[in-house]
Amino acid sequence: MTSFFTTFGIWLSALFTISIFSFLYKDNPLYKFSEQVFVGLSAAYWLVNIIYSIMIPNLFSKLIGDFSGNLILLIPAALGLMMLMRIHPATQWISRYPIAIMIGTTAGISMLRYMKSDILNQVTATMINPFAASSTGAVIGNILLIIGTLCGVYFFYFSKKQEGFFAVPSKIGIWFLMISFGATFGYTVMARISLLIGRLEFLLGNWLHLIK
Amino acid sequence: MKISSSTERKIIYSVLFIAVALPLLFPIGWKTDVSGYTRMAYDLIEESPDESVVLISFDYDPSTMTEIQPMAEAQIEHAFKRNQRVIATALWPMGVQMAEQAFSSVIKNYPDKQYGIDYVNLGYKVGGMVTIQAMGRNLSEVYPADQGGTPYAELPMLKGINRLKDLAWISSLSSGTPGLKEWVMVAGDSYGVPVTGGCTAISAPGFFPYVNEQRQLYGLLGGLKAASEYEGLIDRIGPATMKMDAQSIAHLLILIFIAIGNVKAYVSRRRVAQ
Amino acid sequence: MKRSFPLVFAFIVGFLVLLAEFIPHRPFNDLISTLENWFMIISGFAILLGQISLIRVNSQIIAHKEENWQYHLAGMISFALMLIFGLLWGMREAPGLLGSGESFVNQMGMKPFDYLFTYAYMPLSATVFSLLAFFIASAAYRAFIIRGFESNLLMITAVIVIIGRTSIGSMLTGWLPESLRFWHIPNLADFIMEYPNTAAQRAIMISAGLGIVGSSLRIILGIERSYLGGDK
Amino acid sequence: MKQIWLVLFIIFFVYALSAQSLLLKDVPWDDGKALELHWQFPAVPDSIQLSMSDRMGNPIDLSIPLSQSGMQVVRDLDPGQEYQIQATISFGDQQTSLTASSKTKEQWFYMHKMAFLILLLLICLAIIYYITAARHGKDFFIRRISGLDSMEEAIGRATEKGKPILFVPGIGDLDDIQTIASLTILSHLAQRSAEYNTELIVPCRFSMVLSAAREVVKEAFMKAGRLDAYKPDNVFYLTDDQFGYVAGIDGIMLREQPAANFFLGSFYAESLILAETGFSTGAIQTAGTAQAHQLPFFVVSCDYTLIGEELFAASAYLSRDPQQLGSLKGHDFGKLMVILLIIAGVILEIAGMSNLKDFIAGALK
Repeated sequence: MTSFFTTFGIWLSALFTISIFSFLYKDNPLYKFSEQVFVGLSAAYWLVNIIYSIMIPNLFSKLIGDFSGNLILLIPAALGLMMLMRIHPATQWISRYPIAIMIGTTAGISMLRYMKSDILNQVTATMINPFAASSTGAVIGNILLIIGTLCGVYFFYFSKKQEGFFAVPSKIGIWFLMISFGATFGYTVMARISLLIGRLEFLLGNWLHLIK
Repeated sequence: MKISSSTERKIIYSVLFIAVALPLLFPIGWKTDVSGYTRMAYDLIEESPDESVVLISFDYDPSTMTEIQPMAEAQIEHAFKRNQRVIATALWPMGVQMAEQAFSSVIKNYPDKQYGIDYVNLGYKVGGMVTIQAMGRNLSEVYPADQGGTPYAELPMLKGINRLKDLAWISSLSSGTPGLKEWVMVAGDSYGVPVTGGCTAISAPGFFPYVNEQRQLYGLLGGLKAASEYEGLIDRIGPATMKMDAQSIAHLLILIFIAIGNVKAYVSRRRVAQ
Repeated sequence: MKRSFPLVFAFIVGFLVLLAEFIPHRPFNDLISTLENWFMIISGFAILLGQISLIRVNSQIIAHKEENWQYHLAGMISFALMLIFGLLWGMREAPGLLGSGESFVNQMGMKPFDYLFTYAYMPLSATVFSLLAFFIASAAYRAFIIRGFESNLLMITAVIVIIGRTSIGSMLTGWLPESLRFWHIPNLADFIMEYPNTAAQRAIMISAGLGIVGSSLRIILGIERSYLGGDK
Repeated sequence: MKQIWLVLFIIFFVYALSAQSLLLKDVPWDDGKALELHWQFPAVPDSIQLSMSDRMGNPIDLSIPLSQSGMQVVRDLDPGQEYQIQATISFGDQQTSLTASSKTKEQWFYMHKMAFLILLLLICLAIIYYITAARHGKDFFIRRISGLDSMEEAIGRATEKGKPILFVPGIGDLDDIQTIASLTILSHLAQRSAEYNTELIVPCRFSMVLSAAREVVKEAFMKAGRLDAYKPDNVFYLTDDQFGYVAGIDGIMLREQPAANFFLGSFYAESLILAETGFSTGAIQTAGTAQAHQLPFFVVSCDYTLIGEELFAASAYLSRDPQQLGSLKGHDFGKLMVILLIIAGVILEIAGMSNLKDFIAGALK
């Protein structure tokens, strides 16, 4: 037996689902209402989660459990409070310190990680002997991979006039980009359709019980 | 006959709605091929030793759960099948709820799996890449306790697991930033832990360069199709497989729309030329 | 003054992170480890800040009765409701100020916070993006017109991938003999993803990666300071 | 003959016996928290009993597989400490005990990151050099961005038809560099449209973007000497909401029927709706974003598309801002380096030498 609350919840979900879909007809009050409810719930969800998942375990519990041992945590706590000073224009400048620390850390780490993963490892992954592959398909593929990567990077090289001979690799680079955009296109279609299927399954199954 | 563009739109919307609804109501049961990327992800889990501790990071929210939730369930089930113990974490706050739902759905078939011994849900942490880097140094510093407040040291399965390097594999189920990219960069490339993962179909093409002989990423599950392939590999009739018929029909419909649109454009262009 | 000190902070922190990557010797690793934990806590506050300013913007709209203020009021009410539920009875395993709300759990099957999440947040969040399926269908009919070689290339690839990633692709060319397996549509789609797509995405990755290295460098050196906001 | 074999066999056996060893040594180029344990036995032992401890005698958990030889890394040790191992190995009923000891040492450099460091330094120095040079007035060449050709065409068409131009600066806030690049391009476009007396509509999603965009457009009109023609109401705030914003722009496109649309900046899922409506109104469309997922929709439904980095290049090209220009040249240096490295690497791989690849990957022994 399903309880009243479960049934009520499913009807509520269905109502919200349909209100959002009503945007397809045109922008209307029901859609606007649902959308603002979504914004409100989402903000509250973040807030509550930050409190229970970060503030309590990583800061307050540690300070309450062993204050003298965790004295150093008062520094990030103070920096955090300085961050909140951003709310008021007069105290906004105080928040520049925690922001600078956050941005500085992020900049350092992203610089290293992008350099390693997105540049160096991509370079070494392209340094392959195309003829070492087992099948003809893979040999052709590997050659395409090398040429495509080189021409693609060259397409984004802005310091050379792309005329005559120098226009050729750039042109090839665009072709590869276009093929890749085609693939992305296909995958995006796939993704959007999947999400729709998920919602229809809810409406037809959980709500209307039409799916066995 | 002249149809206004807004009517035209509404017709298209209705046709799509029906095309997706019908196969859901009357399933066909078509089979699909398994792609190499899915098999690679499967092999990583299959070949990891028994009893090893693994980590699945839930870096998505309900907006993409149709695509990603089946992957989560399939990977948890696969890990349970192989007797591996699963840590769930989340870089997105909503991921924690997703993890909870995934566990409770898989646990129905594995009633003897116990919380704390076979799986734990450590929950959400803010900070993305920086936080993963901190986990690589010391997990218990980042996660002093699990969701319910049980201290890290008191969870039996986490004994001997001090940092990411102690894990057999990490899977990030990701629908944006922070997510799989950050895991590849930090856990994979910086700490050398095998990373696999799943993502929405939209971001899949951008992740394929990581699947290379440098082993930055061990295979990839891209979208609902890959989730259904994975379900097939572990003999699970799951939520993804049941949706594939609708997916196929809808794809066909989109292609038909493109074709009609192009024919129409061609005809009108010729008319203008004349 | 108010600007130059933070810039020095950003420089020191960023430079330390870079040093620690290459120097195994103490004390760099411990320093960075501390920094990472601080970062997490400060980010927590930053998110709090984001939510607080959102509330402020909304309450201003309501207070000044700007256009559509009623909807914003509804949003704020749902915000308050969810927040109060969360604070009083907690979420999931975590108890709140008034304990875990057992009586609610008995009746509703879950805590009030989780109930709102499951039956209101989840359907809303999941539905918004499913709208795009309809938009794609309509755009497919009205805007995806092939014109010229490059967009042809794009559309042909798209069609192969769209068919190849379904059961229809498997059936359409499933009869091909072993020697022609390459032309089997799902295999063709896989080939495209594995080679030409990877090549192009790798090129994008490398050039975007260089961009990030550059902007990080500018931030650490204090050349790029727009993140501090305020006066120019 | 048999005897010779016997002698050889005995010599070999003795040698093999004497070859048994246990060696503990520091792992080179690390943070001093690990030791390498090497072992070599005459045969596969039946059992191995190991006890490892630090100088204070605190035991450390350790076990090695039963094999004739091998190496294992012992982690989680303290740097700069002396450690010792005592092993009792038994072959049948014969027992041998071995000891080894070593000290952990921490070094000042991770040797396997040498290539990483060198290449990172090269790129950073190049960027710093180019920015400094640009600031000192050196003008660098940047190739023409073909997507920008649309600008003249768009202004021409709009003037001819007497219809406005629509410029959408993306859905990102001011902290997004794509929005900044977009505003730079807007500045140029606004100036040209002021010169030709064409109306320019700029709907914004965030109040920060709005004030920046107003500033930019006003300045551009001033530069063109047409401040009188500047209408602040043409640059306006629409809504913060993602889909609401797009629905609003949709409405504008259908009502005003702009002759040209520019979608430049950061775009997400809504790109498709914009491009579709714009396409159906028959406007000349130019789009540009670094969001790779959205580019396909722009490419198929727009006349010109700025792909990825081209957006930033266009912004640097138009503004001649030394910082943007210098960075772009620095990145170009990086790209050239990548191209040359890949070509060299592939040639070496085909020739069967993988030194360069291993060096960059940090795997060179």
